Amino acid sequence: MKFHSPTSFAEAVVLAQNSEGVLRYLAGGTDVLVQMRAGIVTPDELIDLKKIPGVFDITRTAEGGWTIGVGVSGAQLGAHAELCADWPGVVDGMELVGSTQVQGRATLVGNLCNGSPAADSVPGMVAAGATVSITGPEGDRILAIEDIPAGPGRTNLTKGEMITAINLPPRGENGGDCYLRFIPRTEMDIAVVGCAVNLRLDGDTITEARVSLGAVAPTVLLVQDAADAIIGTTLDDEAVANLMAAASAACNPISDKRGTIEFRTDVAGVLAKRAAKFAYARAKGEVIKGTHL
Amino acid sequence: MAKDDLSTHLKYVGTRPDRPDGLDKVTGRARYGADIAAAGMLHAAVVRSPHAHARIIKIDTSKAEAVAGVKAVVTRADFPTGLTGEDWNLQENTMAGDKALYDGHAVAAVAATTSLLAKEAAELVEVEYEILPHVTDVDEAIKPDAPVIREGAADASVPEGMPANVVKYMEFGHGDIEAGFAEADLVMENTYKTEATHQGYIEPQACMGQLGKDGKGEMWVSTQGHWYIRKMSAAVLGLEASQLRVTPSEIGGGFGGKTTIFMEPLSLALSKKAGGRPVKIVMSRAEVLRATGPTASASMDVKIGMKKDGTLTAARAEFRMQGGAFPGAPVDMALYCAFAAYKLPNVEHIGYDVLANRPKCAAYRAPGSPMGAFAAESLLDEMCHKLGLDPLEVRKKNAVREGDKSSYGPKFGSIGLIETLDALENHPNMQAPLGPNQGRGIATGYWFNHGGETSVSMAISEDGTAQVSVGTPDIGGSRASIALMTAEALGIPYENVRVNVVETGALGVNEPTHGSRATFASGKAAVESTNQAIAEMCRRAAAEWGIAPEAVEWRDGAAHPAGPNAGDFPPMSIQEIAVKMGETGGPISGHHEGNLDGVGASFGAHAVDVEVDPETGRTTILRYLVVQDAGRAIHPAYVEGQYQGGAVQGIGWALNEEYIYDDKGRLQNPVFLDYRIPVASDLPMIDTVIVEVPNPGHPYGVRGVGETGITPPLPALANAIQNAVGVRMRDLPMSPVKVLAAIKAQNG
Amino acid sequence: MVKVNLWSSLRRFTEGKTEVEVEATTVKEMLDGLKAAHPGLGPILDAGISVAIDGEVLNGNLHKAISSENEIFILQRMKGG
Amino acid sequence: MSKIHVQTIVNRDPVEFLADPRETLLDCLRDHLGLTGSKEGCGTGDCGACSVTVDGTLISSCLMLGVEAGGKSIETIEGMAQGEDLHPLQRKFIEHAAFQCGYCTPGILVAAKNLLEKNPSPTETEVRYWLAGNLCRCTGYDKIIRAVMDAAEEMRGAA
Repeated sequence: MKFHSPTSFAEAVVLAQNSEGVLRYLAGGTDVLVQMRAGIVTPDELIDLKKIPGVFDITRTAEGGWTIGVGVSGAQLGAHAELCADWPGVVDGMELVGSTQVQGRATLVGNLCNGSPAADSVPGMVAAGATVSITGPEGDRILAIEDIPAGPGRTNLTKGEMITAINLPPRGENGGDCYLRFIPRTEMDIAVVGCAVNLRLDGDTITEARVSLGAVAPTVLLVQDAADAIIGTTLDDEAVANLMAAASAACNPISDKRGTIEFRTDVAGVLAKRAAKFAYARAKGEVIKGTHL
Repeated sequence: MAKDDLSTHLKYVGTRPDRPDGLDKVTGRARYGADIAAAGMLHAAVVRSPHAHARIIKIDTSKAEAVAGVKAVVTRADFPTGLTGEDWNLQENTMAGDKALYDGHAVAAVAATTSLLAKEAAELVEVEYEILPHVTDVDEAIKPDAPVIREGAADASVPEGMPANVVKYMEFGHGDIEAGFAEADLVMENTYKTEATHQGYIEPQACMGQLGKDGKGEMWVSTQGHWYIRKMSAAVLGLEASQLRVTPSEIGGGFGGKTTIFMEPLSLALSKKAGGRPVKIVMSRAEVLRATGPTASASMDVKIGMKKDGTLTAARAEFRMQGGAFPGAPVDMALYCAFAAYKLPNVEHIGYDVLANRPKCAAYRAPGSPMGAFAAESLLDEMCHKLGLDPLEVRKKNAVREGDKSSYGPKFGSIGLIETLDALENHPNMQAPLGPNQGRGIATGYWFNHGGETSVSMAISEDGTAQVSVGTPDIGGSRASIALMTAEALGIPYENVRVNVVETGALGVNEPTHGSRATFASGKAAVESTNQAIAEMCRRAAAEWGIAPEAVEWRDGAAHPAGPNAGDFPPMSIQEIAVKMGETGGPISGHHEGNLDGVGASFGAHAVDVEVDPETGRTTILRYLVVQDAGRAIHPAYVEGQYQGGAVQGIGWALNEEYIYDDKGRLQNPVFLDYRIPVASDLPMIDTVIVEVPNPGHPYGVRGVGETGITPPLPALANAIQNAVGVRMRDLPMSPVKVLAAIKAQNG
Repeated sequence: MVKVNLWSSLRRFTEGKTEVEVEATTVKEMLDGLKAAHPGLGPILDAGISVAIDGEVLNGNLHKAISSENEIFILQRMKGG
Repeated sequence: MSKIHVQTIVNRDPVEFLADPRETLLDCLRDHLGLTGSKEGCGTGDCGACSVTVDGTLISSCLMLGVEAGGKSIETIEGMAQGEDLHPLQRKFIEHAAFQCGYCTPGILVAAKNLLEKNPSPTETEVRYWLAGNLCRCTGYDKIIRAVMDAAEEMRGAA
């Protein structure tokens, strides 16, 4: 196995383009090392992105959004007060990945590029309307988060392409988001179902909403019907019922060792309801802390 | 001295001093199985079958052997032939012969200069398999047309005509079962299932073995019992046991799973082939879960007859268990324990030990008892519901007392079930208010405990301190409890006693730290040894004073004249005697060995409050209470630790732990990510009450406390869930997926 | 004479009896007596069993003295975790 | 396969070793530096027995490559006591009988120390969630949590 530590993305792109055999990038490494250990993947080349200047930065953009480097760990995100205030759902999603120890290393980009439909940080980013900046042999491009995963374990990045940063839009006024997941224990499990809701209010009425579901389809879903069920409402009982029905209807899950089709479909609705209520309260200005709501 | 008088005179027993090995274990200094290194040491990797059941057509090791740095490759061809009985089972499990019998069964092993190299070489071993039909579920395996795992494996207990995978069969009971049911006002019968669980010790199996051409060898190993490792390894490899010296490392948990061999003999076989270089083998977590002993899975029919007032009239249990591809599922113990808490005039038990394509089961904390309790204590609770009776009152009404005939036959000696149930009833947790979707469940549990083969030596040092050599590895503080008892007997400070766990060359045979026996058996033998040393010190004092040895008594760490008639001498302290022992006859020591009797059984009762989320099926534990009869708690903090740890293992078994096989018979969850043992945030504090009904068979009243605690959580949680949301779970684990499905079914 | 209680499925080796009497003063004599009187029990007893004497379950202890005063049960071999 | 020379700081001392790029930091600590206090329980970041801090951040050393350690400052269980003086957490773990087999103990101590450095007054719930990635199979966690809370209280008093 060859180990590379490029000091610029340009250098990394050249290394990636010229790589032979199985290539893996090392951001936090918390997925790659597990796969190596289990013998699922034995990379021929490993490119460590953490020596590239700026990859550990969290910066406020001119528009009021955020740019997050590819090396930023969950622990770093959680410690960033302003980011947490803007996008608690996104940060919570990331902080639910693995243990405190995993948080010390795991990154948003790694969680995204691992391509798991159950990735905890992805629904929050999708609901937030986040994008990724990509560089590659053909130049730079920007893609929506939901366009990165191509299926379990696969992404839409081409050979030599890599993500250079995550971009979160400005939070703006009267907005709130929340990510909830269901696991059998209280910690340390892969999501059986995950749901993120991001919304904006005008008075008591929801004017914008994005609802995203994890672990209920081959990729994380952005569910327009679920958003439509609550837009224009005050999240009254009828809207909640419609939201639950729309979330469950969007599910196309499998039965596996972690959950059944029926369970995932039912609980998707339940989580959508609960996440929407917390997002609504946050949009109202309530401070609701915690990833175990 | 009567036991009650004894307790008032105890100075050290019952206190909570720092454990002697505490410092080593908080500084990282303690050496566990994988922490060893030796000059010239090689590292091994094991090739394992990816198939649940397959004939091994051919193994080609040539490519692996050709790798530079590879020093040895072994297969079953390197083992002696002609073994029988359990020795053959152990050999067959250590390394597959004609067939791979489960996913993860070892088929070859490689030793190389580094572990990375060993793993690479292992991948070059080519094994040609003919895949055979497999079966992993016990109810499937017992069907007449199930794939046959091994022809002719049944023992003499199995009558003609039973399905081929039944390898052991038993019936026992007493009274007239049909008359008993006829007498009842309510008879109920249900089927209960438990899935296999793993002991889940955090330290994977690890050892370093060295064996020369002359048949002399050594092993360093993480084990509950190094004499067992010696005997089994010697048997599997055809060695002389005494030529193999086995030293136990510190052990990172065992819970029964480290009472037998898995890969340990491979280190010796590889070493011998590699010119006697030491070979280290460290299992990965996936290897531990796929190929070391989990417990059995069970399918259990239970039928109980009860009168309107709660009196039990009859009970019947028919249990089927698979313990992997070898005999040994603890169906017998499960049946013995199922109804042990209750007086039963009429009872019948039937048991089947069934082979399946799974790893060979190993003991796991009160082997069998949790399954039996889940079935019996669940049905008992269902019947209390039906008759509108208080489940605690019904248990007290039927509870066994000393002298009662047990459900499994013999009468009980001294036991403390009633005292335990009373203590449970009086605990404040039983009065805590419960809200919506919350429920309380109680259940009892039983374990026999065990004495077993034990050999202990102790010696007085020149400065009047004492050292004790025991053969039971310290897993949960037994050095501390044995030191406390020795200090008590000698009348010297706890800090002046050092307890050492010694290797196989230093003592006679010791059974492992199993059967809740370390504090009972090694402790009892340490006290007997100490009494010998005390007798000798009294003799030395008597000689100094010129009086008869019988006129000297020992108390407070000194020899005293036994009374005014014995003479007027100032006490002679242990230090005074010890400092000149070289001139008064030489070393002063004591030794005791035997197959120790006097064992006292331990009953426990648990109460758990849960809240069930009716929308997700998730069970949250609000409070948990363990009450158990310890006989006497020597070091109460470690007794509480056994109660708490046992309870939480039972909680894991009840709620989330399970072996999940796919349709090819491959284990789907051989990682801690998906083999879900409880984590810190899953739990509240675990409240404990230590009941002390002293065991007359032990000098300080010890019963042994290690195992009973794992048993009650399984039924207690099922009972609590029913009280919370009305659904009765009869199939473990009671995972959210299953509980939600049950809630939905109930709601129509 | 000691009275020995067997588990009931062993009655197919003992002409239907689950309680049998043998002449014995030790556990070993009892087991030998059982095998002599009921040869079908041999493989079962040799495979490993425990003996409960007055409620205490023991492995081994072949030379332990027993008498007609004792309550004796043959049980499956005890194991522990 | 060529090895990479790594220079780093472990427990405040400069060290160097040659690492195969496939070796984890845990492998390097144990096999190249003889620091066997950090344990492997799973190799997949699920058990926490290999917990160390790298530049003050708590990580699982089985999920970091040894070759990534260059230029970092690593703290392991072996660096927790100052000479013979135990850290309050170490003392409290002995006093509370907060371990049985002791195998998970080094990782839990390292993780708990990191928690108390960040949050000197954690609630029971905060301690439980912080330590959720440190599996213990012996104790049921009760005495571990009590020991951490008690150590925190003592350290607050001493501060």
